[in-house]
Amino acid sequence: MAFLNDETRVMLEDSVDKFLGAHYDFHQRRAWVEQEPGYNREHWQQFAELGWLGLPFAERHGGLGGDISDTLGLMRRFGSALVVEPYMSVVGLGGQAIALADNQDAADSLLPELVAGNAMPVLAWEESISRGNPEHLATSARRIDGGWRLEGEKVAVVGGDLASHFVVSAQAFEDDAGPVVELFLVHADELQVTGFPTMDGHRGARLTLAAVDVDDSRRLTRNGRGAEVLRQVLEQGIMMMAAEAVGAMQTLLRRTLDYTRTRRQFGVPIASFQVLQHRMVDMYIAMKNLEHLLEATASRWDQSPSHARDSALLKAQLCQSGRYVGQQAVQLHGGIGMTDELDVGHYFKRLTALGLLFGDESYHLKRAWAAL
Amino acid sequence: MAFLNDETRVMLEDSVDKFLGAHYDFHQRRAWVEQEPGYNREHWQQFAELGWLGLPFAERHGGLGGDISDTLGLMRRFGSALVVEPYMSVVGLGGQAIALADNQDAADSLLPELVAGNAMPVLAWEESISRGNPEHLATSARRIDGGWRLEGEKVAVVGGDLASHFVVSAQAFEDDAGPVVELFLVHADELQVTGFPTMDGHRGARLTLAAVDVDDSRRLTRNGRGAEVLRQVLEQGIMMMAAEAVGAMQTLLRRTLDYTRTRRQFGVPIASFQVLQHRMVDMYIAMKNLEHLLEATASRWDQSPSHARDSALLKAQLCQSGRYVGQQAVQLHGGIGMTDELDVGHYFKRLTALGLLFGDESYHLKRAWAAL
Amino acid sequence: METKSVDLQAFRQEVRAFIEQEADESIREAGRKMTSFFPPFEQCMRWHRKLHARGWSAASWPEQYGGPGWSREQKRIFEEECRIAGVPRLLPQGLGMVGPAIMKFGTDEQKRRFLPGIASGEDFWAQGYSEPNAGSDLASLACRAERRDDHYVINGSKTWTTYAHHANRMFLLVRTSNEGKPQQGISFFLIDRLDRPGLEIRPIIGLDGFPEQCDVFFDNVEVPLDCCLGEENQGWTVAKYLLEHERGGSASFAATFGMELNRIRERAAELGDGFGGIMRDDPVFQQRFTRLYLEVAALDATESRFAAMEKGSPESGPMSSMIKITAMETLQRITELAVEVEGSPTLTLQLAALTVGAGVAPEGPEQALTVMPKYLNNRAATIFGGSNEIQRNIIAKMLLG
Amino acid sequence: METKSVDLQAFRQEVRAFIEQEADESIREAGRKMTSFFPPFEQCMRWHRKLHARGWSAASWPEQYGGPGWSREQKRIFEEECRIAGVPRLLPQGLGMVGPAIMKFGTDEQKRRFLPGIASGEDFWAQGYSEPNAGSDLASLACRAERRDDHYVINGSKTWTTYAHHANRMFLLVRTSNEGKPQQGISFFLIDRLDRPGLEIRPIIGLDGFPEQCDVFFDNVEVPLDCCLGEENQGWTVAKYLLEHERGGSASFAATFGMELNRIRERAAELGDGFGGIMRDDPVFQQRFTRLYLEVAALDATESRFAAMEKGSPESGPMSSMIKITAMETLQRITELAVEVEGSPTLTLQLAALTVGAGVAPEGPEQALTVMPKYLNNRAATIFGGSNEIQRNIIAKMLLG
Repeated sequence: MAFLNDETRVMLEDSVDKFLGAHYDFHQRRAWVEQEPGYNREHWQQFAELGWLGLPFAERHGGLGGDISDTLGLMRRFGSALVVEPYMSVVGLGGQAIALADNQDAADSLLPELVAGNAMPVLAWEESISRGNPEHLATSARRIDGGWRLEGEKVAVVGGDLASHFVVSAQAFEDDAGPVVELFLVHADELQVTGFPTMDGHRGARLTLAAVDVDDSRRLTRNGRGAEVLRQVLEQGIMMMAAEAVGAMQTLLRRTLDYTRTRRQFGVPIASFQVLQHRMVDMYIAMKNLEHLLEATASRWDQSPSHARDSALLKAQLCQSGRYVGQQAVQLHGGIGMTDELDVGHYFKRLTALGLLFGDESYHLKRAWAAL
Repeated sequence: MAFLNDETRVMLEDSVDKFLGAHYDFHQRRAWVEQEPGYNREHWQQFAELGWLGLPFAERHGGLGGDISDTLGLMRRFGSALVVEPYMSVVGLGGQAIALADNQDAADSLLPELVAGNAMPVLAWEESISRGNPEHLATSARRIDGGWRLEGEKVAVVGGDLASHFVVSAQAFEDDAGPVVELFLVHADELQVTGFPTMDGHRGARLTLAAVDVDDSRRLTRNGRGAEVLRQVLEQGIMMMAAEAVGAMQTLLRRTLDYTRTRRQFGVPIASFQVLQHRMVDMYIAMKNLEHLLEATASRWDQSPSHARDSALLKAQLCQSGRYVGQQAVQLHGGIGMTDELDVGHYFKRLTALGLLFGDESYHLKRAWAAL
Repeated sequence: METKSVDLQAFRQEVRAFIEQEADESIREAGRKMTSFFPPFEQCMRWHRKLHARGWSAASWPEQYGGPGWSREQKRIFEEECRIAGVPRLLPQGLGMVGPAIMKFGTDEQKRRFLPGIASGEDFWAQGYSEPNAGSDLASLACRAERRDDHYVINGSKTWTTYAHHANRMFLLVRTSNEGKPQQGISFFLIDRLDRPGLEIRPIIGLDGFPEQCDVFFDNVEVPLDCCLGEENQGWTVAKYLLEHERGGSASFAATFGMELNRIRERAAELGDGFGGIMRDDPVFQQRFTRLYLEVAALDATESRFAAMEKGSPESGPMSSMIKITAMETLQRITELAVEVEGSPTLTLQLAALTVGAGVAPEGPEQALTVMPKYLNNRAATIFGGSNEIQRNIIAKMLLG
Repeated sequence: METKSVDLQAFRQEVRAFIEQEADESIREAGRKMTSFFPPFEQCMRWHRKLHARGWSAASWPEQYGGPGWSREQKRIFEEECRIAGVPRLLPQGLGMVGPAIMKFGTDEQKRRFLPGIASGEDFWAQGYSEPNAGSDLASLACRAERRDDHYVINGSKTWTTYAHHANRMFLLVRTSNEGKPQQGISFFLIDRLDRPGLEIRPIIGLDGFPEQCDVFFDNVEVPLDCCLGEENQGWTVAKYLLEHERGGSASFAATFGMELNRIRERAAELGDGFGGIMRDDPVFQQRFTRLYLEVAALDATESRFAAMEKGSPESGPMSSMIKITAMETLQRITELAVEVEGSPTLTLQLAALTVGAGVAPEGPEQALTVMPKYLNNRAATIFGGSNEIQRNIIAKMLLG
């Protein structure tokens, strides 16, 4: 992988800070969220122009060839500004799945389109039985003449409402050896998409695949490598979520510090109450724990791309830290923290969603134990 | 069961308060603990004279016929004063096991001796594999001519160092139907007792039963009723422990409140720090939770003597409350709380021991789930 | 003894039959779709009026004001049957708060004017305590009323007034004097009409996307002098009485939480654990569930103790604070577990499906519908009604003297 | 690169061989029987002197004062091998605390007199900071020294001075002036002999039944004027430097805790769960264990970040407080889990079996021997060295400015 040179990296970070500072007002965000398509389409084009959509992809696909830490830097800033554009869904999950899979033709045709802001492939792996485990799925792919027939249902497809394509995981029955997990590429108009807004201002969908037939060119992985690709993509996804969470927590902590310094009760700023001070210290510690663990995980990811334990621990920490910081930010803001009008509640809800997506704390602690 | 009339009850409570107030100095206690037999033998005689040793037993055995709430009132006061005499071991466990078992002759001969302060029967049920579960044991009782041969090892026998008799649980092989749990009476000189002091100032023992032969008159239960008797005795024992813990926590909380009001740091009493105030509030809540749950459990015990769930929950609450109150009392006392010289550390250690005895929190939560 | 127990059995049957017959589908739907302390308004008030028609709306009121004259046992049975049937709890602002305050401090005229409408459900009272700059700190109230001839003029604002946008009446605390201690210049007002000029109500959208609380603004709002409950400047006494009445409450949190836990356990038996097994069989779930069950058992024991305690005894204040602390924290942990048990389907925002009577089917499992809004809304449980930090301060004061 | 990695391999072999040969059974026994931050004294100092004979005692000291001149990697390898072999950690008072302070603030004469004895292990220094009425609040120190002619006269007392009953030297903070801010009148003294008239040391028995801390009393104790490290009344500067040096430390808590966790997991594979199974297979145990494992992983990440951070940068103070908070609380939870895993055998009091060299076999399993004393002693982890409450105050100050 070609890493960004220092100059490009600084330019990138600069462009992100500038863009978000100039364009990402919380009150405008509420308007984008409430209208179709649930985000600002102009932003997406600007993301493309600024090169962000190509950040992790190879140069031959029009990308910048950045490494994971570049992506994490971006996600942290997105978390800070509560960015609602489906960057993780499209670039981090859908795009990465295609990039890591075995189908070069598909990658060559779709990734440049993604990078240009035209195609929005989204990963559809979760099912009502999976609860975080990508290898526990019921969607099936059965051989038909010259292709595959997909049947099943996918839930909680983040960004699914906006997708142009889906990368769908399925139990593929190829020979007598029993099914293996493979990935398939499906166009959004080939299956039934039930879209809905989610509580964190994003969009999601349920997909129904009732005898969706695709030809062999849509098969993205071979020899059961779908499971491995999913694992890698989700592990990267968890790092991206953690980075976003760190950014959100930084903002939340800052908001809480500012609010408690201004808000007065019993004649003094409430920041003068030791109990609240220590609460904010524990928020700080929770945030730092995730930040440091993410840093350590990302540095080891560079060295070896398989780290089931690290990523499971990271997600568990994300659940713990996100919950604590989110809940306490609301608590310390009091009533005003419970309103839709203040951004604090929206950060809290986003952290809640990040905790629930891709398996909860208990699931990941089990996964980590198994990998100790 | 004949309950105490109100007058007797008031007299009893009065006598306990008076005795402990007059005789139970913490520094003297340290001397008793460090010398043989590890408690004050004169106290034991006074306990007998004051009727305390007979409190729960029938009048025909020389007892007062008190009910569980009388015993709990006594135990609470014992907990408050950190009483080290083996009341729970002898009266609550050993004596109760004999009283609830099926062997009238044994009860008629031994209980009056216990009540008089002469005999000290102690219950030996725990084994290295049992971890709280009285039905998970390896000690065996096999039929020999006219009696039984006992083999096995008992550990953590509380008060075992001081016992005159042991009530020993064993897997009895009577017929072909497979073993059932029964209780047997063994004299202290019939088996090997390895006594030791425990970290809470009490005494314990490990018992080795290498082919201990007893005749049929020593069999205390029949038809596998040993398990049921054990259950009842341990459930009562858990209530007694909870009462003792409530008493200990009351004292600890009082000590902590007093200390923080006097101790100054940064020019003010440390009780003025809100973080410590809330910590003490949480100690209070933890104590009250146990106190209230004990009250509710005891009131239902009167109505029905089988309540596996209630007692499991009570023990789990004891573990939680005792740990929190004990740890925080030490923390809030700072360095001085870490010393042998101050009573605070001894209350903490006693609460630690009460938490560990008869199965820990995780065990009892499992037991409670199974009985929900 | 015999006769009495037969009576109670019969009473229970009577209650059950009444609920069976009178609680129609939309009332039950409102019960199912409760996502905060406060049930959906319209259906709840309709149920209130139905109960009133049967003489049962004001269960704990004295008979002279329209109470049914039930024994404690009967009240318990009535509550139990309502809980089991899942009908909405009646709103407490009138029946549990201002009503008892009027009984205790009101003039005969005030009692005559206001109590019947509360009992019948014709009126709904909003509670105006909090202000933008006085949350848990009532002593620093700024909303003020000045006497002018034969009326008061109110200026200022109130916030977190539940369902004010549905209310036709309002009780509130206003500053009527700046002399003496801050608490001494407060009066307790009863406002008989909310369509008075200068009075504006603006709903606040909550974390779940629905309005429940409101801001209320007073711009030279005129109210008659007889709107004062108790003496002028003595509103603190009324408020304190009412707070104690509210905090301890007669409602059993433990019983309600127990039902929530049952529901979670039932769902755990239906959902997988992600590894091919059933969640109910997962020992980690079991341990966490049982911990919460224990919390509820301890709360239940504390509530029993509190119920048996004399109101106004030295321990009853701290004990009611303890109940507020432990109940609200337990509630939050229960809602948290419920979210984790249902998992990612709870992320779907379902404003339409949550609206009673809209006839919109939920996306995903029906049982997951209310789980996330409950989690979000109940973050307020440790904030409103005196935050848990304030409750701990109260107990600390008692402990440290 | 090649050469260097070969060197490190060879270095590791060299360290391992040295430990293998020189760490005799009683030194290893002392390592096994550590029940607090401080290993058994005699064996630890003997190991210190053996290391010194090889030139390895002062691993992080500059070569000019007797350091071995190791790279960071070498130090890490050395520590790792020591940890794996289970030899006692060297006592920090000299090597990690007063030694570096002398290097930074000492006169040439002080360096010449004191540093060699610290490096060699000939001297042991006690630390006199805390006082009966000044625990975490050093500014209110009362132990005072007055200048009289050519010496100071010290009066007052110190407490929680670890191993003072074994020490021949002592560094302490004394008040030398009452002017200015309370912190300004404090001086940092080096006492070269503890057999001075008027100086009395009384061991304090701890919760585990052993003496580790001491009270030290000064009754007109005379010390020479040149005992002052740094300038008179500027002791706070020295103390602050030293505190930061101490708190962040170079020791990796995470690595040590990881070994403790491994030990617990091994034991869980040997012990039953009370229901016929093995504790290691109990998902409740696994979840709890993994939670702690995660805490240690996060601590490890924080320690790495801290190690790479410039000392004295604005975040390094709060970060060292964060490490103290999280490490000590994690340590306490680990000791708590260890107790529960071993269960009731940990209740046995085993003073004799815990005494290194006494040759007394433990009652019950060997692995359970140190578990309870560790739990008890480590209650102090959140008290001494600036309680966790104080550490949180420090971070709060940074956050709130």
